[in-house]
Amino acid sequence: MSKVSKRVKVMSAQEAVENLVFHGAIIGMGGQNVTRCAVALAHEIIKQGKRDLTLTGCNLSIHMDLMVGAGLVKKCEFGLGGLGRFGATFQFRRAIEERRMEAEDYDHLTMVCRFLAGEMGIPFIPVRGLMGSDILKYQAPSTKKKFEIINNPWNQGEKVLLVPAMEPDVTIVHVQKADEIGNVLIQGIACHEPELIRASKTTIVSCEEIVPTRFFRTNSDSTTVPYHYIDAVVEQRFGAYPAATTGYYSFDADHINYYQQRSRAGGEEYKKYLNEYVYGCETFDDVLEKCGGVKRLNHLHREMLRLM
Amino acid sequence: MSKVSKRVKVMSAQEAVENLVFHGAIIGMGGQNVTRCAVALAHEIIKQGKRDLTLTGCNLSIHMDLMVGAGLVKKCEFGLGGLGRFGATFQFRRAIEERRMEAEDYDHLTMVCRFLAGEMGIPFIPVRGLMGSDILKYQAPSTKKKFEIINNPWNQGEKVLLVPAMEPDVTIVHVQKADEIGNVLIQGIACHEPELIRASKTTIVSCEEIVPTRFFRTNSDSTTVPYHYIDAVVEQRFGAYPAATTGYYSFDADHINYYQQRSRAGGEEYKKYLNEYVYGCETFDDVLEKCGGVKRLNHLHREMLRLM
Amino acid sequence: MEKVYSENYSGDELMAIEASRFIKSTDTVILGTGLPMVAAIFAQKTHAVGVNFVVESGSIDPILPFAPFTVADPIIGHMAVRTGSLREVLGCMVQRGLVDVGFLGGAEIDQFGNINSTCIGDPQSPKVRFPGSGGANCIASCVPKILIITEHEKRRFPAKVQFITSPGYIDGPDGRKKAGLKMAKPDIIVVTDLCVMQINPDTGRLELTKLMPGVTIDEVYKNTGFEPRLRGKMGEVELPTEAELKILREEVDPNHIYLKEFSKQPRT
Amino acid sequence: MEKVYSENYSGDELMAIEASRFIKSTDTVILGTGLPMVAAIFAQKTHAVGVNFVVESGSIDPILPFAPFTVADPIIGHMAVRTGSLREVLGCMVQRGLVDVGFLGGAEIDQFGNINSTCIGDPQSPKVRFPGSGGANCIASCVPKILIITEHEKRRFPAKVQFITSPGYIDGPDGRKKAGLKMAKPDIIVVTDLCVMQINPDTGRLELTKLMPGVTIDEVYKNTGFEPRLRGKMGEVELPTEAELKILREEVDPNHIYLKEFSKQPRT
Repeated sequence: MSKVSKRVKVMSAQEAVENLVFHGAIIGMGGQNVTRCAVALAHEIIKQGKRDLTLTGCNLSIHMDLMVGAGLVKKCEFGLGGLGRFGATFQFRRAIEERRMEAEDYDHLTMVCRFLAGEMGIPFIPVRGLMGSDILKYQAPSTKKKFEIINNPWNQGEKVLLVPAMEPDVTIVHVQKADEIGNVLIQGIACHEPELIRASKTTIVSCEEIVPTRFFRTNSDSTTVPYHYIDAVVEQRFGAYPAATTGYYSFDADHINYYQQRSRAGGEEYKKYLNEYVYGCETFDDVLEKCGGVKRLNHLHREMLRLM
Repeated sequence: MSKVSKRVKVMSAQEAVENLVFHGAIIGMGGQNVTRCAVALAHEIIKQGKRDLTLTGCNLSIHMDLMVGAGLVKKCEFGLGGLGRFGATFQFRRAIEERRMEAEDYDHLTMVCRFLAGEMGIPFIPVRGLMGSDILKYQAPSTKKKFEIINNPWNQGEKVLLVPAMEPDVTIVHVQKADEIGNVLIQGIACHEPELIRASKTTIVSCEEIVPTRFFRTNSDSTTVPYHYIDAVVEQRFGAYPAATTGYYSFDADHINYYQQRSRAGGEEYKKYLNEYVYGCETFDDVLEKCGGVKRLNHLHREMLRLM
Repeated sequence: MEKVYSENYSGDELMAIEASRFIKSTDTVILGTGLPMVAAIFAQKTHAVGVNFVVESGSIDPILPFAPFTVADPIIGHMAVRTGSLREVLGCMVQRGLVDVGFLGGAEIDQFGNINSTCIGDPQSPKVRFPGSGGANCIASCVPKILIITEHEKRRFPAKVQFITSPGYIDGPDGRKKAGLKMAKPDIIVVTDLCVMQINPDTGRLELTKLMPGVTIDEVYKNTGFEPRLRGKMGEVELPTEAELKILREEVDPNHIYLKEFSKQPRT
Repeated sequence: MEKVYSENYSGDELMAIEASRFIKSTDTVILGTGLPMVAAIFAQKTHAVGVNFVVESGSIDPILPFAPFTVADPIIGHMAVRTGSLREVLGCMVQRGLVDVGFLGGAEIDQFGNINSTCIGDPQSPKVRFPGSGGANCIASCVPKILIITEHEKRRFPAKVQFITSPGYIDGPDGRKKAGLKMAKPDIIVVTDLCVMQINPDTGRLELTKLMPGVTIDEVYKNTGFEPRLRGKMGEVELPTEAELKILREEVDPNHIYLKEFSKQPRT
């Protein structure tokens, strides 16, 4: 991973995905549920038709569902796939039920521990979950070795579960602030992303704002991850839409519900959604325009500020 | 460790040490070299004569040396014992050479990984160091099992070193800010302390300032550790003296050199230092007064601000 | 102040209130989406003012003015003492043993308190696929007191779940110990719209401990896929007070995210 | 600009400058206290402006106006892009494989590049106890290029160190691999006041590659406890330029923390 890390990494989503995402890649998924999902970057991966992907993260959400719905995903390795109160991620659910996609279930703690092992450069890590559950009993056909149980060398007779490090090929995350060399600030709940980013071989970050490096150098206690881990910085305001970005805008419940209707209906209905909102939009700004434009975005922005 | 965590924990150093430190305890040592050493708390432990202690941390420094010099320490388990450019920690060095104290050597990475395992509630963790070194060949007589080497279940033939979790009984740290229930802010380099504090069964924190809880609730991305891990909050300005506290005051090179002279001389010379600067001072404010009082402290404060 | 009980409540409302009664003021509680969130915030606003919440997404001791939409809703970090990461909460608190109470839910709950939130049918090509564990397995594995709030339907309470996502007592009193779980004997409490069931650590099975007002033991048995033993003389769940319902409706879930607006239809 | 070489330098000054020449502008370097700090900051102020530093105490890419007192001196966080923790630097960067160059030092260095910074004599009751590893072992284990700056004395260069604190090639070309170290063939470069020695990965031994100006091979051998093989035709370390010395003295270590003030006594 030794790379020339201190250089300007600002580029378009198109360039970033062209340069870094490849067919068959393991994609680390930032974002959870309705917060900071890397939707703009997921759209770009779909438009470029990067296929045979494995998606990994904790709560795989709408950006996962879009990529699954576009037929690009062969496997998910995760803690949970779903949209909480908005219901199931229907593309995900159906792809598993119809055996078009493998699901490798873990839980959130185990996944974040796998990223922790990845970021620390160690091959595996013990975790105190999963024992006695059927999550250990079943594994996806393509998984080589899901876990190992050993005796605790410091307490004979105690069984300890080991899980392997996970180092995604390319991680996509959406954050509040980044600078042009790739320093990253996540505001509010950070979920599994500090570990995920540092565990990944490469990372594309989309951000609400590109700020001067000076911002990080004068707030260095707050920097979430330094530039060494980042390979591309994409400036995309509202890049998590229809999910929320803490401090910037709330999630768009109406659009998520609309997506869920189309996704639940499936078939042509879903294709129409993809055609209209993904393939049919040259840029993510066009998506935002189509979803209600300035008025809608200003509303979501006010909604967020009202909460702060 | 389930404790009633949300309560006012402010007390004097004397109360905190009386309540929480016991003979034979494993003491987690915050601070490193000349930064944020928990000197005021170490003084109090010495004055109360808590004995048969095991000290553990990464860079054990002047506060360790004082406790060793006072004859209270039976073992150190650490990454390094020393004062860098100020020279050896002579009490430490002599106590080992004269076989009055056990030394269990690890390195900084291994120690922080042991605290990481402790804070994560897992019994051990792999680490990619120490292999091939004599640190593995020797262990202190009282150590039961220093490490284990197993085959990597995911890569047969690869040997992986495991080290056991370390959960100190009582950790002492000095920080910039805390509130009355124990939320903690470390400013600047945090060294091994986030992991150390969370790994410890109890923690006493001394701080430069007690701030309202509101401070943490409105800067919640920056909080170093939340109150759940803290058992006592001691307000002590200049509590790291003669070490530095980032943002507050620089280290006092003159006093450290003076200490080193006394310590190197040893015997009566060293006893005189302890009598004058530790046993002979009722409070840590008295120590500060004796070391130059307001003039000296203001100077160190200006020295720090000049650097910022 | 005199308690003025009310009969004008919905099943969901009393479930949330009853669940909240198992939370103590000194507890650290890990929140889950749905009625658990309602129950926990209600507890904090009534009898357990000292309770503090942690949330898997990284929020530690937030002040929640009302029940947020999900555990990853940005409001979940509101006035927290720390907005950190999933590792800090599930790793350094839940796994570390600092959390006292956890909430779980699922598609199936069996007599051993095992929960299925993964799938019905063969996991490789399931008949129905659910979201999966999320933080649930880790909470089930490590937290000493588990609260489950769920509607009481027969298919939700089979003798044995089709997939153990979150272990209860697995297959009996020593099931967890045999499986290698350090937290060998957690308390498990199930609150439904018909009754309250609690695990007996000596048998590893759920027992019927209380009935919801007006519900009979027969009704419970008819709607359960196993036969929970009765624990002592059957008690009845205490009715909510008018003051409690007011707090629940106006402060805890004013936007009716989780609780439908109550209308005085007779409960069916 | 024409290079104007100077002969008015101290041994320490040229050691620092020569070591700095092994640092590239694209490198991430983990700093150590002492001459390593001087060498690294000098590199950044001269030929390697893009180089970035990380420090074990948690500072990532600080802007160091001058050489700080120790790696835990508060100034070490000056204008860093991140002031984090030891775990982030030694765990998530060094152990993770993101650091290109590390500096080490010690009481003894042997022909295999092994370093002793622990003790002389029996570790249980040593004749002399040193500080121990600190971050050194982890750097020696994981970083692909190791720079060592040290005075050249016979007792510092034994054939075999009394205690391997930081492994070089241990006992030969496959020593690291046999011991289980993933980074099996690091580059190790020793800069002394007499010469430069570099590891030959095929033999696992230090070889003499360059001499300091005016020093003979004989002098090196006389002051070394083993006989380093010569690598090709013996080169001479390039003299410092006047401009370099000015930067070193006025910008890198203006307070003479590490370098004594130079006075024009003839070097002995």
